[in-house]
Amino acid sequence: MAEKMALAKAINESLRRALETDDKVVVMGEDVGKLGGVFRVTDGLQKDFGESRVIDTPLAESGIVGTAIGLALRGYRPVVEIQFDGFVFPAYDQIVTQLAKMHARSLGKVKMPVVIRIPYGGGIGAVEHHSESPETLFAHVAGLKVVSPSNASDAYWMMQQAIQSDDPVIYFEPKRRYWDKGEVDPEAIPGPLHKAQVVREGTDLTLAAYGPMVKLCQEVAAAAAEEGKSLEVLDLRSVSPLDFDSVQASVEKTRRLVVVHEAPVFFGSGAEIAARITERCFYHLEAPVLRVGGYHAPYPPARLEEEYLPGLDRVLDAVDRALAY
Amino acid sequence: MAEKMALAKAINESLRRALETDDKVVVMGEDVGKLGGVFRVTDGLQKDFGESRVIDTPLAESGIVGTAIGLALRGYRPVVEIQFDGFVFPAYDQIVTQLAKMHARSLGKVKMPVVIRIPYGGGIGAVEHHSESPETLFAHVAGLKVVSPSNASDAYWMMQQAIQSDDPVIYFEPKRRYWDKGEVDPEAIPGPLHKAQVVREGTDLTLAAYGPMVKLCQEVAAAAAEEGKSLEVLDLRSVSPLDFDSVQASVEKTRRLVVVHEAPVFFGSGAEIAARITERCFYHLEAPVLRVGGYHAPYPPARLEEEYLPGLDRVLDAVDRALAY
Amino acid sequence: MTVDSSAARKPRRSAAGKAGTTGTKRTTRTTRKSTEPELVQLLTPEGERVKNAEYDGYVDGITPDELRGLYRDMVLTRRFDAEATALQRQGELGLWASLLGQEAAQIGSGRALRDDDYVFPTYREHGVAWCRGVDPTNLLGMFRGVNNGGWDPNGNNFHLYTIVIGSQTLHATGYAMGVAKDGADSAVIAYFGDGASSQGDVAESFTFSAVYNAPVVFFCQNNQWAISEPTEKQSRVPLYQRAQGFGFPGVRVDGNDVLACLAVTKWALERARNGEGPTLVEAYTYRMGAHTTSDDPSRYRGDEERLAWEAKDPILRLRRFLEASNHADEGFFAELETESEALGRRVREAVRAMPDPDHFAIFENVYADGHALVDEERAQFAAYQASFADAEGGH
Amino acid sequence: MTVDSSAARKPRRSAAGKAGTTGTKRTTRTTRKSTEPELVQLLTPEGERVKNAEYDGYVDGITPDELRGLYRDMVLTRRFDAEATALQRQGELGLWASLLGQEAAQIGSGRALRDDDYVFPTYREHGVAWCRGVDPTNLLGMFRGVNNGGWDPNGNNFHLYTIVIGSQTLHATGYAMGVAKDGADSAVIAYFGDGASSQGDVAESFTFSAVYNAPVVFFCQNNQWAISEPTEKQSRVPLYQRAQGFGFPGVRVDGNDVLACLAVTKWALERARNGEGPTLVEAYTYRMGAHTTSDDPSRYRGDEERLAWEAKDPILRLRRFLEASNHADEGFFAELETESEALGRRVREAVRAMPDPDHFAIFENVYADGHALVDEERAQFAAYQASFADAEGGH
Ligand SMILES: Cc1ncc(C[n+]2csc(CCOP(=O)(O)OP(=O)(O)O)c2C)c(N)n1
Ligand SMILES: Cc1ncc(C[n+]2csc(CCOP(=O)(O)OP(=O)(O)O)c2C)c(N)n1
Ligand SMILES: [Mg+2]
Ligand SMILES: [Mg+2]
Repeated sequence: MAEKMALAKAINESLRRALETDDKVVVMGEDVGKLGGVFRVTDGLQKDFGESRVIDTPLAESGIVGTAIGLALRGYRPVVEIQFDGFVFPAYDQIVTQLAKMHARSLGKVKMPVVIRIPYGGGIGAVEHHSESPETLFAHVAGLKVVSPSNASDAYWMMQQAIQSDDPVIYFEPKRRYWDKGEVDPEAIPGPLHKAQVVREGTDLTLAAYGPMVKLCQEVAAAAAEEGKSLEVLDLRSVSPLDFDSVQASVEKTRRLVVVHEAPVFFGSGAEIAARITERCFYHLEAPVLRVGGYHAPYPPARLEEEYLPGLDRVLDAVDRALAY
Repeated sequence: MAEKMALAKAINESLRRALETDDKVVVMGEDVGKLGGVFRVTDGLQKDFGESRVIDTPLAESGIVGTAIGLALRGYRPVVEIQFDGFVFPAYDQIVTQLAKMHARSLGKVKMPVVIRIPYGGGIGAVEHHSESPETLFAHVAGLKVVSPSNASDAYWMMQQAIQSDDPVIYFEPKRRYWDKGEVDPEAIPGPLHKAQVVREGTDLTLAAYGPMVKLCQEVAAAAAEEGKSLEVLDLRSVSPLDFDSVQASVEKTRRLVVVHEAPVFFGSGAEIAARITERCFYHLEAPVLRVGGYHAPYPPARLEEEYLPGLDRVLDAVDRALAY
Repeated sequence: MTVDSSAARKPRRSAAGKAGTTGTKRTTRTTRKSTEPELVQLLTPEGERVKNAEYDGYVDGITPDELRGLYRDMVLTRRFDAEATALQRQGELGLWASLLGQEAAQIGSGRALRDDDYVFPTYREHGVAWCRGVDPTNLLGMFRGVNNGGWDPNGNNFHLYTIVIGSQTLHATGYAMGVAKDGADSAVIAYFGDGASSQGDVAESFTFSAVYNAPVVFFCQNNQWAISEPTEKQSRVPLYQRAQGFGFPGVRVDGNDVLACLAVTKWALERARNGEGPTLVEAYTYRMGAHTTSDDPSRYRGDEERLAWEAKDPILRLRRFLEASNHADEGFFAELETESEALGRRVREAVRAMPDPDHFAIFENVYADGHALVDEERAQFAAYQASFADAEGGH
Repeated sequence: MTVDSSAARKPRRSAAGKAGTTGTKRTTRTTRKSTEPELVQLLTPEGERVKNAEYDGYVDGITPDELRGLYRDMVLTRRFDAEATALQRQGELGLWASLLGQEAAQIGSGRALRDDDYVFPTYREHGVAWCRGVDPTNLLGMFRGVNNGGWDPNGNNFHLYTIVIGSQTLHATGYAMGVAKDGADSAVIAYFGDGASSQGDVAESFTFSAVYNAPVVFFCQNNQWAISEPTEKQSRVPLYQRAQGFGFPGVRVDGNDVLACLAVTKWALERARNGEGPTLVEAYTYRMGAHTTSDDPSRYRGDEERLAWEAKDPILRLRRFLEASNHADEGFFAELETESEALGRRVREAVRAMPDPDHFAIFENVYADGHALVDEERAQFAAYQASFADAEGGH
């Protein structure tokens, strides 16, 4: 029975379901308890599941992730909240050196079913460190899986799947889409976690994106359609692994690809996608894979973010450039 | 007056010169004093410049970089040693969030002349965390510069330039080349820090690499020459900024490019180079840019590193594949 | 082994003794159900001056003028803070982190400083900024979203606000190491919160400062809350005790008592100048408002607590003392009221007049020495911007 | 506010008192020129048993058999360690981190544990591994370069070696939080070194374990050196004092006294089981050899220090006690010698027979649930490998 709800609420419902069905699931982070998190994603959970399932932690991200690893070793399945993208770095060592490598280090003897939730990206007019898109810095690291839903239904199901995964999953939440509503059907049968989805079919060019940029790409495609251009929009959903097969299939059809993300272009996801798709589709591509993303500059103060972030015009500009080849 | 010396010694000499000529330069890190560092790169410096210029620090990388930032704010020019690649992550937050962004945050009011030396890469049969190549994780971050010398002369001069730079420079030292000797002329006039160098001319294909892989690429080129193939070898020297102009110039001539690095291919430097060069040279490339690097797996135990690391055969294989287009 | 390096120096007064005393008294506290440990207080909430043998010496010579100055600082800081909160509500700022209730901790410590001392604040030290002479409107740029901290740190020896919790304590320590290297007798003060005390960086700054005997004062404003989390989520013993295990003294001061904060900070700074190394000051105070304008404290705390703390209000307390001691008359208070309103107005106008940054500011100052990619992207951006101008020009 | 949460429980004995006592005694230490603070010692270097009212109870019932067992553990551990050092010199291992000198700290603490307790070691806890029943040859895999830690942590409740300094203290804390959640009365022990005490992670583990009152023992082997840096580079006061500022007791034990290590660890474990939360034990000992086989200690320390510590050798000390108390005869020592040689032989043979890993192991276990890219790269690797086979086959 599908219900319409905001993306943030969908994650909340998904966490609730996980807490209900598996008593090894614990939710932990700063202010996740009474406050329900600064975005209310964990709203009401501590009230209903108690302080030992929904844990307010000391203000120390390395400690949060490090103890989550210990809890996982004890058989728990922690879902950790990092309050904002820019605050994940104190935990970076524990994530890349311990969390990511423990399964391999132990030759598979221990599992690391830890989910790290990170509200990420800009567009909400926030102060420094509250608008970053650091997915590259996790995708490069073997042992981690990196996903980012773009809509409420995916937010719900991908969280279920992330929690069920025996691997660590970095779950990037598109914070500026938290309030966007969509249908969520808790009885649906979801597709695989790491598979991309064509969210709009087209023939002239493929737009690939994930998380907050999917909606933008849909808007771009709609605008382009008015100009008679048929764009296919691919919601990648997963950054590691990347579903190159789906991108390839789309590009073999459209012969042109533009990748859009908020993170800086330099060393961003677009680079990996461009490199690999160019290799896979060398004879299919009519134009180089173009990338639209952030600049090689710190995320700017709020009053500049509109210029910094990929927007409708900038993506359309790239589309035009790609079509001009 | 050129002198032949090992790469490690060249860095040592360069540090010595910096300590002599600028009393604001300080060297700091774990075991850099009496021991002279685990690789003896700082050998003898504490003896000659004292404990307040060559500082043994507590065992805490975040503390080392964080206090180096404070010292820089006070007008010092700290050269920080991270003992091994895998131990930089506890300092990652201070590096990406503070060190990299301080100049921009202050609208240019404060400078961050901090050099972070990191012996990196594999091939020395070490235990876990002692063979990693994390350059991607720094290159993606605006505000940092990332360089890696491949030979003694560059090691000497690039360190001079890194210390003189008012920007933070991550200086990756190819540890398996520490003992390789080369000419160093302390009176030479060095080229710009961030410019690539053609270290072997060729016409059929360009091999681009930096740090420890340059020597390998030269060996590959020599082997290929025996088979009648003329490979150009480019020593990139700098990972951020990347000298795309030089790569482009080479590729416009050779029409084929293979990028080699030890770091995992997925989201590695090769991706950025492939994406951008494909865009710049779309009509010149006869083959997709191919990449040879580490696999998407934690750096393996020593007895597997030969299989994990790019070696002569694997690079030759990529060359053959590129030439087959 | 493990000899106390500070003991090797000649302290001007027995700082060590102080640490010892405090420590000895307190350690028993960790082992019994205590309500609240003692704190250094020179002014009661009722505005009565209480004697304190250890710290009186630091404020004995204070003049009525200086006392009124402290009062003025607190009132103007609170006024500025209220204006900023109002400006946020009006949409002129994106966010504001109010210092309401923490005026005494900030003014007391801020006024203990010398010009050549250096301050490393969090994001809430508006009162300290005031003491340093930073134009308050400069503080608003980052909250308005026009910059990430607009002032020159070296202009007033007041570093930029640091948002990522705890990081600045290491910068302060490094800066203090530099001061010591320079042979200067300046001191450094690092502000942080009760929540921040849990960050590894803060512990590392304790370690480094102790090992290098750096002239730094760690000034922790324990305002009882880290957003929604009470201090018990960070520590099960009083925070000032943290220092001792790193080899330097910690002291808890009534953070709503501006005189006590002044005295204790002076003592700590003196230790720093005298080569006795770091000191931890825990100013026990209260965040009377929300964490920031984005926060809703009603979700996690009741009114009673706030009411109890209101009775200990730092400004009221000094006013009572000033009045009882006849150090200030009605004229002073009335004049201050006028000055206060003028400040509010000035701030309001300055904020409203604050221009948006130039678009190209994105590419400025990313590097000091330039970076080829930034140049390339700036040029692309310029061309892209120009394409609109062309398009528009075409009409 | 800041009430000691452990005080709310009913301790079996006054651990709190102990913390207090220790603390009170020690705090004065930070404030005067002390040479070395007291440490808990039950056996003098000469092998004499000294009384200790606080800790005797933990070893009073120990049988001659158990004492000989401790001796045997230490001797075999040292033998194993020496063999590994030799194997490194012979090129069979890439590296070895010797525990020479730390046998008492490791065997004493290791034998205090119950089977259901869980151990988080550094990279040097070969003696603890021995106590847990981990086959010593299993420890050698990572030093030989065939794996990164070959044993099943849950096989003996002995986690993998952790090389990155300090990280495991947080894992131990999290694990202990899980134990508490499960309502089990197991305890967790985290080993770390004097150098590690500076890492932010270790401080954070103190904070988390105190706040959650987690049943964990922090066992710090202060072997005086972190590679080339003496402990003064990490702290200017004794390390055991660190705990108090986090709200739990710390105690320094003679780390070369296996009985004292056993007793103090038992006490700390008991606290954990009784819901009294974390304890810090600083075992004051000495790294008699190099940091690892790659290290050359002659660059940074003289011989006198080692000679002084050799006089306090942990094995010799227990032997003297066993002999003086007639708890062991010549036959025992002779038999142990034989067993020791056999162990050396077995280890030598096992290492030499250790096969290199399969090349495809690179791609194994990167993920538990698989990853498309790993599959793709594995397939490419297989094809690439096969191309050689083909080429060779072609001849
Ligand atoms: C590393 C990091 N984690 C999380 C946050 C989000 N955050 C901002 S303020 C705050 C609470 C800080 O509490 P405290 O240190 O007591 O200072 P206060 O705000 O009370 O002045 C948190 C969790 C942050 N800024 N940095
Ligand atoms: C984060 C990190 N930094 C640096 C190192 C390199 N390193 C290995 S052991 C060591 C010294 C450790 O000293 P201590 O904690 O006293 O343990 P010990 O080796 O004496 O047993 C160092 C610096 C490391 N392994 N991890
Ligand atoms: Mg607070
Ligand atoms: Mg040690």
